[in-house]
Amino acid sequence: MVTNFLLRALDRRTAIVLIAILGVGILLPVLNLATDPSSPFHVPTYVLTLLGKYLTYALLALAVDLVWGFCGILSLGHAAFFALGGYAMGMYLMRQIGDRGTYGNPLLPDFMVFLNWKELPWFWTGFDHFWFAAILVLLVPGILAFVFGWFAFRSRVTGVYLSIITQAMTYALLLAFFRNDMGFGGNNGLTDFKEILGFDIQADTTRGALFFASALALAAGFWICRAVIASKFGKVLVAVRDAESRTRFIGYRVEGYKLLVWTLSAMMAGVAGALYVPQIGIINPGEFAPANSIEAVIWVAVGGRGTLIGPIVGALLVSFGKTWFTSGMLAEYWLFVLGGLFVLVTLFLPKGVVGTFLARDRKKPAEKPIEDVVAPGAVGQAAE
Amino acid sequence: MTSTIEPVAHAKAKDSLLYLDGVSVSFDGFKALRGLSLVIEPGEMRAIIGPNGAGKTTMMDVITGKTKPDSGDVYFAGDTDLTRLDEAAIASLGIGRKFQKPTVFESHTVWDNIDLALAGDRKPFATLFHRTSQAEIARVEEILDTIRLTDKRDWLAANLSHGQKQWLEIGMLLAQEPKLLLVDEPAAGMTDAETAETAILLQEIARTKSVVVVEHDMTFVRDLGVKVTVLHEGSVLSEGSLDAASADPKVIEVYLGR
Amino acid sequence: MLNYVSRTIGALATAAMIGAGVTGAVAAEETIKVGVLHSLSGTMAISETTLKDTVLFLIDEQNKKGGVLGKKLEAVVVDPASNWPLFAEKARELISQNNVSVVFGCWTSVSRKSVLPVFKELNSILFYPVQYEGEESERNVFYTGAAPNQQAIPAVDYLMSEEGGAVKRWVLEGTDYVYPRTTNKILEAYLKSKGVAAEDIMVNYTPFGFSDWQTEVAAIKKFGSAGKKTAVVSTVNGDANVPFYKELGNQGIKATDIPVVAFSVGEEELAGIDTKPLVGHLAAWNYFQSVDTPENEEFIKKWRAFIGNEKRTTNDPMEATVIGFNAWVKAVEKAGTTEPDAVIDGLIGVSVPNLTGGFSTIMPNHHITKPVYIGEIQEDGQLDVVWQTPGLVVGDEWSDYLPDSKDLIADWRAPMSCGNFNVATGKCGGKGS
Amino acid sequence: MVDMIQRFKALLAILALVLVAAMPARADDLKPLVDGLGKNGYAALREAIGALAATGDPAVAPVLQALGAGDLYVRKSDRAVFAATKADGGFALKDPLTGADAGTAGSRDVEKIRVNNAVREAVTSALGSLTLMSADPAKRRAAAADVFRNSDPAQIPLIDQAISKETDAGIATTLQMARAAAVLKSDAPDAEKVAAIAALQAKGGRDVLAQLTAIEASAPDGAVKAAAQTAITSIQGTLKLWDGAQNILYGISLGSVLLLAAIGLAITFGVMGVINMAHGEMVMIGAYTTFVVQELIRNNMPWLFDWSLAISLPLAFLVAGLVGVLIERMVIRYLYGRPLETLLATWGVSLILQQAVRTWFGPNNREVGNPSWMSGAFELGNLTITYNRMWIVVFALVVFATLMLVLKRTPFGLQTRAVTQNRPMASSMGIRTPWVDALTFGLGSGIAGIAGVALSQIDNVSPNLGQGYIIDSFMVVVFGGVGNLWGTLVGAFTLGIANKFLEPYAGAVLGKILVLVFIILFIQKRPRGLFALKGRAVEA
Repeated sequence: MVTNFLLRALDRRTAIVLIAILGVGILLPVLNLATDPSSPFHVPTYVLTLLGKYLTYALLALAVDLVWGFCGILSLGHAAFFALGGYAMGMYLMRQIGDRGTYGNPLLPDFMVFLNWKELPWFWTGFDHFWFAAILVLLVPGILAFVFGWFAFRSRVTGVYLSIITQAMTYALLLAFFRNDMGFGGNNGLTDFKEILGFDIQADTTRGALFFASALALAAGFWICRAVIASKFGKVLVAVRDAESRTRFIGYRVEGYKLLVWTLSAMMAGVAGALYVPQIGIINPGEFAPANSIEAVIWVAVGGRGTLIGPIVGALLVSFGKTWFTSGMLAEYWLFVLGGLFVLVTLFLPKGVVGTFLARDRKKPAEKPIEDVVAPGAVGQAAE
Repeated sequence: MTSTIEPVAHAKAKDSLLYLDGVSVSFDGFKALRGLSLVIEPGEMRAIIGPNGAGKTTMMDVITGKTKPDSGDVYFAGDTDLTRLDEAAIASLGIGRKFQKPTVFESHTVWDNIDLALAGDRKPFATLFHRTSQAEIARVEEILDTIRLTDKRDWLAANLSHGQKQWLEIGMLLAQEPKLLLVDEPAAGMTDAETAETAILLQEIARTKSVVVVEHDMTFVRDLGVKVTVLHEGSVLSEGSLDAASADPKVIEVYLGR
Repeated sequence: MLNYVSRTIGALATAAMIGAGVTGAVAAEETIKVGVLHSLSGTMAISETTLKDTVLFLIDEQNKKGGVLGKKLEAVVVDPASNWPLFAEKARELISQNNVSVVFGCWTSVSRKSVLPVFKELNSILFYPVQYEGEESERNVFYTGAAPNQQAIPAVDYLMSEEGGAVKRWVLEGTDYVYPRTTNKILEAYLKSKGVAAEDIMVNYTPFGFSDWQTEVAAIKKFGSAGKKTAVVSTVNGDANVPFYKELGNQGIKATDIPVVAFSVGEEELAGIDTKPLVGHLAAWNYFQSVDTPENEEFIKKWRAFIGNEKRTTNDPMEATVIGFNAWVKAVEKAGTTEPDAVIDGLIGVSVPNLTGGFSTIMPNHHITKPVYIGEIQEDGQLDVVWQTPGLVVGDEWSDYLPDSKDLIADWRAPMSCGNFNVATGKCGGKGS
Repeated sequence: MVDMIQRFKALLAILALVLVAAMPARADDLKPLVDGLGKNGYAALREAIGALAATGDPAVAPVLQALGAGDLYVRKSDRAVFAATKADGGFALKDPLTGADAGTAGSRDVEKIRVNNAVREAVTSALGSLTLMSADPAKRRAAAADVFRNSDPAQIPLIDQAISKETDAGIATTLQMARAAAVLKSDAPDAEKVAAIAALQAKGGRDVLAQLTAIEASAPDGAVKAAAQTAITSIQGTLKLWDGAQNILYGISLGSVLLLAAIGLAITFGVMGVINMAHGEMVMIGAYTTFVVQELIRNNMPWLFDWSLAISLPLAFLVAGLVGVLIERMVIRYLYGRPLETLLATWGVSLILQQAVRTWFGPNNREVGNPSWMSGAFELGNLTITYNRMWIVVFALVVFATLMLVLKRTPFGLQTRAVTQNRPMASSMGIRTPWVDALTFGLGSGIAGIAGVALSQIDNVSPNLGQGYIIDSFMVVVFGGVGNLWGTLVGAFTLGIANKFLEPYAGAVLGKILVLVFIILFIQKRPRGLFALKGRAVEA
């Protein structure tokens, strides 16, 4: 059933995107490892880690787009799921340090040692095993999303209200993880990782593998999203986005649909976070900041919500802009640029870069089904 | 379930398709419905008229589960208490609703609109792995034919004209295969020709289903030629044929008296 | 269809190329590049922008003197935007793309923790100019700010002394992050070792940017009304200080009743407060703008001329930056190269004048020697020194008052070359047993 | 050491008593004593202060005051002590006793006499005994309070003398208390001490508690210890009740801050439906306006300082309002009906405004002072009420009431409500809806601006100011119910009080988390807030 579900979505276009993502995922690490630094084809490690980070951002953007672009749920709290996935991975990486921490304590991570913790809190058990952490990477964001969504969607909290309480959720988590008493390392978070699955985390080969894993996750995410959107389920999502009460009146229990896609999206964000952490080398409560969630939404808006390519393009473009602008003397202007980008995109490119691109390709009234593009006006309606 | 009142209600509601008794709804002190009672028989078509604020839309909201009444009974098909169900459950029971302003899924194609409304398993996982069967395709085509939109099947619903959207919405209702249709001002904003055709379409539908039509347009109501209920300030003012109702002095006073 | 996909990929590829190209351009070799890694936007800009300016000022001064090794210094400024992971990314960019010889940067501990692996992996040098919780000594990092024993412990000593008020009861008030947590752990152990009873110590934490201090200040008042002389040791961070002090002033907690000694409040922070009600509250640092020495006077004059503001304050992290910068220059000139390994080895033992009339020396544990000053807040927002340590204090990276670190020492000279050598077991790597 | 000081103080007080009646010594005799202040070391300094106080000569008071203020300097060449003020290139010297000009000195020729808290305390104590019989009742009151705080047994005769001369009942009571407290520390018979404890218990309060706890801890078992214990329990019981009241008060104060921050948002978000993420920056603009006004006043007309807030209010309203109108005209008007997109666009605007302020004013905090009428606190029973918090509560309520009046009673308010309820209808009735939109948004922003004036009194004035309030503001509006100003009022105070009751038990962080979780759950129960509008109009 699942195979069928996936294969059905594998049209030519999807296949090309998948091949492209995987191609980049293989090519860049190979160019990094196999070419000499002096070669014009050499990809420096710096670029590889940077792009690896972008890929995880792209996956997060895809997750945001799945709920916002296709179901009209504007989440201002997706960074929470991203960060929770990151923490699950970070906890595994912390356990891998073993007795190589600064205090050489075989049992406790450094931050617990100098705060005089005597034993490992119960919720750290199991993180010695990769499989356990991998499951929790999916489960923790998934369960949080499920519980949160179960309450929120059943009570029909929608639109702006939902956005604001998702923000409250991530803000509450931010404050909670800041607390040193919680046992997650407080403001410093988790850092000083050494190994993942026995491989040196700083080795170029490991970086290459992580880069490929990120590309693979992005491709898988893209494929799953594509399959979801192409199914009847996906059509119901768009129906919910466009006219929620109409969908109810033809007999769909909307909360179930929202809950399922919301949970799926949270799990995707969790995976993104889990891949982000080993490449960045640190996870701390700052990742829960409401501003991070809003930035993820911006990626989607810039790229084009309601298209699956859009969020990927948006995440890459904005992140690249950020990297470029925060170097050198332009630094002071970065916030002007980012702020201006938000304003201009909402005003002049409501469909985002990719959305506008696609709309230009199809000027005349559509003669064939269009699943990818949001009709003008539809989104506004979905908002309330 | 075994309170003392319910059996009585059941007894009265037993033979009807839709049974409303003493339904009251208020919003912040404003009483939208006050003790409204209404019975629709199986296979009946009923027109509901009344001035603005008479409570027509609120009545529809109560029946379809959007609004919970403060007091009163609402039963469907004899013994199903609608006040305990949500919109989706009520829709699955076989009550379809058409809004005053045509509401279709604008970014879906005409085909998908009908396909979504098609009776079937509406659980999320079922739709996720759903594969459209030949029977379903045939059924959609049949409905497209009925609502005269076969040639526009691949159009986005957003690009349809107002009248076409009305029809598409009716088509979606048909696809739901309801036992009872609630239709809110189906002729609003239509040309005369479209209005007449809509009346014919509704009559066709009414052959197999019960239909409640809320309408302002008296010509249209006359075209339908069915029993009429006049609402005023949240309760029934008069009931009977259109001619009888319009002869009712209370109705005349409400409509012309001020 | 294919069309737009290929176009998208094209765009991506171009972006990647530009990314690689812009930052990967090989530096022209006639300058020595110096990285500046301080937040210029976001919440930390408030503190860190000044340090960026300080480095630019020092580079300017150095170039006027002819640069280093006959080459001009060139600043490479990046903005990690108060975003900790971005610190790591920017550090990597500075070292591997811009080929800087040294980096001056970071303020918060978490930003330092974030960049640490990068400096270790790419073997470069970071000068960290802010007081911090200690419990760290890395080969690639030089800590020119105060360790707890260069700030917290002398301050408590002073308050316990007769002339400091003979304080018997202590409130440890901090922001909930690692620096206050560790400092308070150390202080608690220290106070207990001095015979202070557990019930005479109150510890409380508040979040970052906390602004409603009514309850906390009332609790301090209450704690202070137990008939013993009480003092507050404040490790409250950043923005939260202004509302804290405003509330203290308004609730009438005078320094003569319950003095507050702060480790994160300097001239810069006080510039945002009306200090009249705060006169007599204390701060412990290794430098105050008010320290009356010719070196300091000259520094302030030049700094103000450089920044073009006759009222611009100076503060302790700035002095730490100055010391770090001058030490690096000296070590590079001694080594005759900017090669990190040579400079790292050469830095140990380098002694440069500080701004308070003495010398600061880089010790084998990569911390430095500093005098400790206790200052009282004056009406004009300056801190007047009321007490100072008789000599220089060596920064102690591993606190003697924490059970797990009391056996550890750091010595980066050969043959030990270890940041966490356990004297009890004689092993490097911190292993206690 | 402590003992020695005690004994020394006793000696001083006796000397003071003896000398009070004696003829004032001449300035020449005092001069060596004043120069004694120039000796090195705090202990020596305190001794010198004691010697000066022992003269009992009122002429000494200004010298001690100058010392306390840190204005005394020693000339390095002859160790003579002067009151010095900064003059160009050096210092202008004055004789501290007579105030006569004593020439100038270079900045390296003189050395400031270092004053620390212990010295300052000695100064206050000395001044207290010197001014206990001053003609000025305010000075006497302060002196009496100082004497109470020091509660030095050696001062009992002095206090007795002061009591006998005191005419002001309030000061006399304080002196009685001071005497009781001093008696407790003396070696008076137990009966007298028990009576003193009873007197102190009757006064109650935290400072008495402090005195009693110290006595209780040091007294040997017996009547005194028992009496002290009972008194402590009784006072603690009373204080516990007061603590509850204090929490409510703190809650109201926090609530008023939340109300101020949220009330502008209640208009732009609640009434107009615009999710204005730049709302916090409007508050920030108001605060910076206050800074600019105060800066101008400081530099040009310092006597106006106490009026600075009154002047800032209209200006902040105008500046923030104008920025609001600009934002509405340039961005928001294109986005009506797309609330989630206004969220994104205004977030962008907020980033731009933050960075603009950072670029103009620098990233550092800016000093905004409290005018004198907003400084300090007063006691109400055992409650400490700070003036700035009290005025902010009053101010928040006034702003709220004014806004209510504007919306309910003015033509503009009528038009606003008309436009927000039914735009096409309002427009067809001749209301210029674009203007009403712009002005309403301007009103909301302007109110945020004047909130900024108030918040500048308790918080940092920095580019990050607004960010600290934005989430809380949204919580208040959503919790209270969108579109209902009363809801905002009740919401703000409820959250404020809830927060302050949680804080002592859960701590500030956990308290805040609990409040957030509560709001999240509450929204599930009542998706449209506390004071939700029901009915079709809302859902249409």
